[in-house]
Amino acid sequence: MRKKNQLVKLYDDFTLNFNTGTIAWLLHRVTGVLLLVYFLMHAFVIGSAVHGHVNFDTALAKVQTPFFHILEIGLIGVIFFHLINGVRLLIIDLTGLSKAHKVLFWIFMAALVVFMAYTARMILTNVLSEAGGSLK
Amino acid sequence: MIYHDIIIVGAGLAGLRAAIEASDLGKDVAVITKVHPLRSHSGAAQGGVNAALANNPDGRDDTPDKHAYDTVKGSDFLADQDAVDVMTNEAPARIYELEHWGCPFSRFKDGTIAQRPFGGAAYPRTCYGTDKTGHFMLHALYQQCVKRNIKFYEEFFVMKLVVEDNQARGVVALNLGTGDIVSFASSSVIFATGGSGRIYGKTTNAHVSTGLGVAIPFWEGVAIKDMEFIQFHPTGIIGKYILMTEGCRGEGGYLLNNAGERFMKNYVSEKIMELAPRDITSRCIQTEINQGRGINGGKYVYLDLRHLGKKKIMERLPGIRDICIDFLGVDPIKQPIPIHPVMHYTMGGIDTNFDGATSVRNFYAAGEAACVSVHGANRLGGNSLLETIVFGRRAGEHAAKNLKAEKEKNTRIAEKAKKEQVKYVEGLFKNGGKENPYEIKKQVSTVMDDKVGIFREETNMKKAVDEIKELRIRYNRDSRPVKSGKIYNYDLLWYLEMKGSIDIAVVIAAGALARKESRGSHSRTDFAKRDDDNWMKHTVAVFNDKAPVITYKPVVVTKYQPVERKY
Amino acid sequence: MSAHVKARGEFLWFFQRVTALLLVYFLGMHIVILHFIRKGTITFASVAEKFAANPVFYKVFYFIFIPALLFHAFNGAWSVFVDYNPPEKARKITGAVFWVIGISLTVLGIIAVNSLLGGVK
Amino acid sequence: MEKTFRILRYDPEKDQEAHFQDYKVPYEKGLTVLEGLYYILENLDATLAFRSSCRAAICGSCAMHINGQYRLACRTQVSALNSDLITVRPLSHLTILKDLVVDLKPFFDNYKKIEPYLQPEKAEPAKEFTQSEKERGKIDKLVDCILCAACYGSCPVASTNPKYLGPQALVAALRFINDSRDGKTQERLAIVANDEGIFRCHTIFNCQQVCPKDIDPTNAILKLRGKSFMSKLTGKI
Repeated sequence: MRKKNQLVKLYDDFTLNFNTGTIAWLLHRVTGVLLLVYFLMHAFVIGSAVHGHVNFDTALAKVQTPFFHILEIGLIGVIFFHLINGVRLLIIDLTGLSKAHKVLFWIFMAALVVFMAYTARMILTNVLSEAGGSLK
Repeated sequence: MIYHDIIIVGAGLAGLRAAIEASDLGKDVAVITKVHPLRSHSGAAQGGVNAALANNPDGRDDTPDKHAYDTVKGSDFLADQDAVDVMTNEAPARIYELEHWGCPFSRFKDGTIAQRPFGGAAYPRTCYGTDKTGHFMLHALYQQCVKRNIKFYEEFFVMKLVVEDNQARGVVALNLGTGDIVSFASSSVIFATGGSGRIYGKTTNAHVSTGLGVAIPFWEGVAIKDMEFIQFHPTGIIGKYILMTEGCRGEGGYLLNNAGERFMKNYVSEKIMELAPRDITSRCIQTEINQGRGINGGKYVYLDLRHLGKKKIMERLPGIRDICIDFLGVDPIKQPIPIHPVMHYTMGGIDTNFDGATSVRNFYAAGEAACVSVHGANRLGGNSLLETIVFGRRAGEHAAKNLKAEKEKNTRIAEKAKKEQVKYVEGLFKNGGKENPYEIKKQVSTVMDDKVGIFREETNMKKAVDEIKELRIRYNRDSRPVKSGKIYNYDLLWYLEMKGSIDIAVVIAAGALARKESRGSHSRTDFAKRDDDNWMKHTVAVFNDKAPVITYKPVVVTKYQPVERKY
Repeated sequence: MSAHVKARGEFLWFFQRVTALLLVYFLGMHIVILHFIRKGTITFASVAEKFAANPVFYKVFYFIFIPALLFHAFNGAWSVFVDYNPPEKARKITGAVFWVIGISLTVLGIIAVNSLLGGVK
Repeated sequence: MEKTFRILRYDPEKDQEAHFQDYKVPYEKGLTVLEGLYYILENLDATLAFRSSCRAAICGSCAMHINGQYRLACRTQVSALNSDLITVRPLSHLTILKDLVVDLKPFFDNYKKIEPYLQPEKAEPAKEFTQSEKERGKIDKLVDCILCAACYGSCPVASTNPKYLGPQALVAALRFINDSRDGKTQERLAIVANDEGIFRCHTIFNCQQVCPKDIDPTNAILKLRGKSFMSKLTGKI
């Protein structure tokens, strides 16, 4: 048989083990990698502060459009998934409550949804008010 | 072409123990096994292993002698008493040794190995690790083999024992992984291939316990002994025939009929009740069923553990609970378990002395495949695991100490035998069979279940012998394995296995028909009494293609004269 | 002692968890401070003004936050990398590269925060 | 009534790729997947290869992927799958030798790496080593492992990193570390406390999910981490 490549392996592992744990792990991994990429870009933008405020302001202006502000909702979602799932793993690591991992996952996901709804509303309000409108 | 000084066939408890001993004595040992060692059927043993350690507060004055007497009485006085003494005297040392090797026995409060009461034993002397004793022992021994770096040939299926000039020269095996037939020359061969349970249809035994390991030396002229003594375990779950350990009753479980009555009180003394030996308990259950007192008139009774309480069941019998839930959907904490007697153990086997030696030089056997005759006509629960470690070790020791290495000569002979086997297998593939081998084997099993079961009787057994002989002819003439590829051709494996099963079935049925008395597990309705004058002797069968040649040999009696067996 | 003893990994494992815990607070605060409590467009001046209100706090805050984040990020990336069983040579190179980038970015981050704290340059 | 068994077939002597083949198996109450496989072998297709032995969930031969989960074929009731289609695949991450038979050598090699045998420090007493019920309790469950490799097949890390010891070997390591009779705790920790051992685990919990003996290997790994950290910190255990 031909050797499987890593993506096929990943796909197999995901479909053959369609468990809460696999989903959580995969999302944690994807969000982690996304955050690393984002963080490098972020460092690039903020790093311009070293060269003084003019560079900083030009760089920052480029990413402060309504489009980027709406993308920010996604960013905060990614951060908070990684954060909240990390807290779940920390709790299990410290307490040894490994059997509770599924319950904890769904409780934390519910919290994430509530939090994200609040964040989205706030950011959209800001964006709209800056564009001269209002949600109300 | 491979050579080792000592080749051990089978990697259950007896085989592994023999390998460890021979390896510790500095010999070049290899173990050939058709499944990975940890898949051996020894691992399915549940209840425990007997040794007079006197750890139990209720059995402080237990001794190996008392153990020996219980064993001899349990065997209905057919056991060889010198061999029983050897076994019971060595028992404590073997158990301590296993414990030092990491076997996780359950413990008493004082930290010693826990012991529970078992059927037919006057003292609580069955050492146990929850209800997975065999599993724990098998893993501990395998771990010791890993430590010693013992050579294993895994998934090599032995087809032939090479014998020339009445001396074992090696074996020929099929490498399942590649389909090649390989010769293993050796100066000593130990067979520890386990039981023959799959000859029957309703059995607690694993798929791999087919009896081929007894048939292979049998075909080479090695005598086999006492094959008609088949133990029926009282408690196998209905439909699946999976074992419910005697430990269930040892811990205090009840047997109930359709009236909710502990019917054992009608058969044995109030003191013994459910803890009568297995042959007696099985007959009691079967009698209840035959007389219409099975649950709902059906072919089963209840094993009731509910009164033991959740805590005790979870602590002492967790595996039992899992099996009941998985296979029956019954939780023994809340419901009684439907059970009936099921074929469990072959007391008989390759005729050996208590050093494992047989009539063929340098050929040894140990474990369930062998018949040292410590079990006689009925084995006590907990003695089979003990037999494996005591006589496995002795066979290994004896083989190592009496080793005369003849590498070149044996290699030549084994290589010649290999060529014959290659031809034989090629011949099997040449023409397709008209009949389904599995179907024929199933019919043999049905005959054995129905006609050579717990209660036996002349006409039925005559029919059984004739029918099996007929089926045997059809099997060899009309059925063939499929000609699929070489790699993992399981059909070829099962074909050869079943050939062995059928030949041993003939011996069981013929031996049972010839023995005109009732003794231990061999219970005839037409000869209901034990007959010490005529039948206190071992059945010895030698292979002949038409019908096995049956002779008899005396029982060794030392201290204990036969008396009527009462419980 | 067996032949297959390798470098032990308790401290990397432990610090990954410590930094995770730190980041829960610091990253959370960072987002709240810079993204939620936001009025108008962020500029050098607006940030500098915010920082000037409490310079010691922000200094300590970012001096812990930035190294913690970098450690967590690159140790996490290392973990993903090792999952794919890279050859020994690739491990050495990648490990070195991760350390170099990690430390340089920490320095860069601290300078940037310093310059923001220092106001207009 | 009939059930369809859809089995992943692969014959190295004929096939380039593995492919599914369907079989109709008559159903009656209590049918297990293993019995279904035997029905196929005995009546429909004698070329089918699969391992089995005890058929009572104690030997560990028949772990395979059945309808979305790694299970022991012998103890999986067809009725419990709630489906007319039973899809059976071999264990993942291990080379398929034929049909449902995989090469378990890497798995057993990992087991052997943790030196899976008792190494007492004290001299062997004339009788048994005594062990209190509480001490024995510490190895409860851990000693139940049947090495079926279901955990290994379900572990995504074992998939991409064959050097990873895997859940089973780590359970075995904890089994000996927790055993009051064993004296090599530090040496055993040194074997597992590295990038190919306990720190490779990403707490995905698949092993916990599939373990037929309910052992919870993930938890065992977490405990090993705690122990190795404390031993590193204090120099003792």
